[in-house]
Amino acid sequence: STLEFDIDSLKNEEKPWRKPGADVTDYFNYGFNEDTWMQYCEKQRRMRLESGANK
Amino acid sequence: STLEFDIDSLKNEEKPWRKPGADVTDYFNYGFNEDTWMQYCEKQRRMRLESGANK
Amino acid sequence: PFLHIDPDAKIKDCAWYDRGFCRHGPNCKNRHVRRVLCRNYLTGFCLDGPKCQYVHPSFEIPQADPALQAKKA
Ligand SMILES: [Zn+2]
Ligand SMILES: [Zn+2]
Repeated sequence: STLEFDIDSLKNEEKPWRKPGADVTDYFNYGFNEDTWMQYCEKQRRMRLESGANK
Repeated sequence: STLEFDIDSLKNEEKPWRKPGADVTDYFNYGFNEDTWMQYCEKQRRMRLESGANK
Repeated sequence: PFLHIDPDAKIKDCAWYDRGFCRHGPNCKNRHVRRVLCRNYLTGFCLDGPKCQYVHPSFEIPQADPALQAKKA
């Protein structure tokens, strides 16, 4: 489904944007960071339930 | 705000997502359409009233 | 004379990054273009639709290659 890909499934060593010197905007668009991106994904899940789109 | 904006106040010719060839997802996020979005806004308004936020 | 082909012309905007996140970061073979999210669309609805000056990102998982997908279909 649309929502299967999840940052949560990545191990910490697979999160290169956390490394020193990494530019978070190379990974996240729209000013997102890891936390706000996960909140956004959660909002997508919640709102798609609300709209009935993902039935 | 977007939640208070009343789609009902638009004339039909002011609803570009109804035009042939229009993509409803250009206008509505989260799988909403005109009807489900209006229901959602109505529900939000009601919840705000009930919680007393609109005093 | 050489037919001059701009190497950048072959690089596509990264569909994952346009969605909001690409795990390949700076090593991605596609282009990462920083954009601004539409606040109205984030709420759920934007009257400006495709004419909006801000981005209305799709949350669909990007297709690997639209041309390839079309062939499969
Ligand atoms: Zn990318
Ligand atoms: Zn917009």
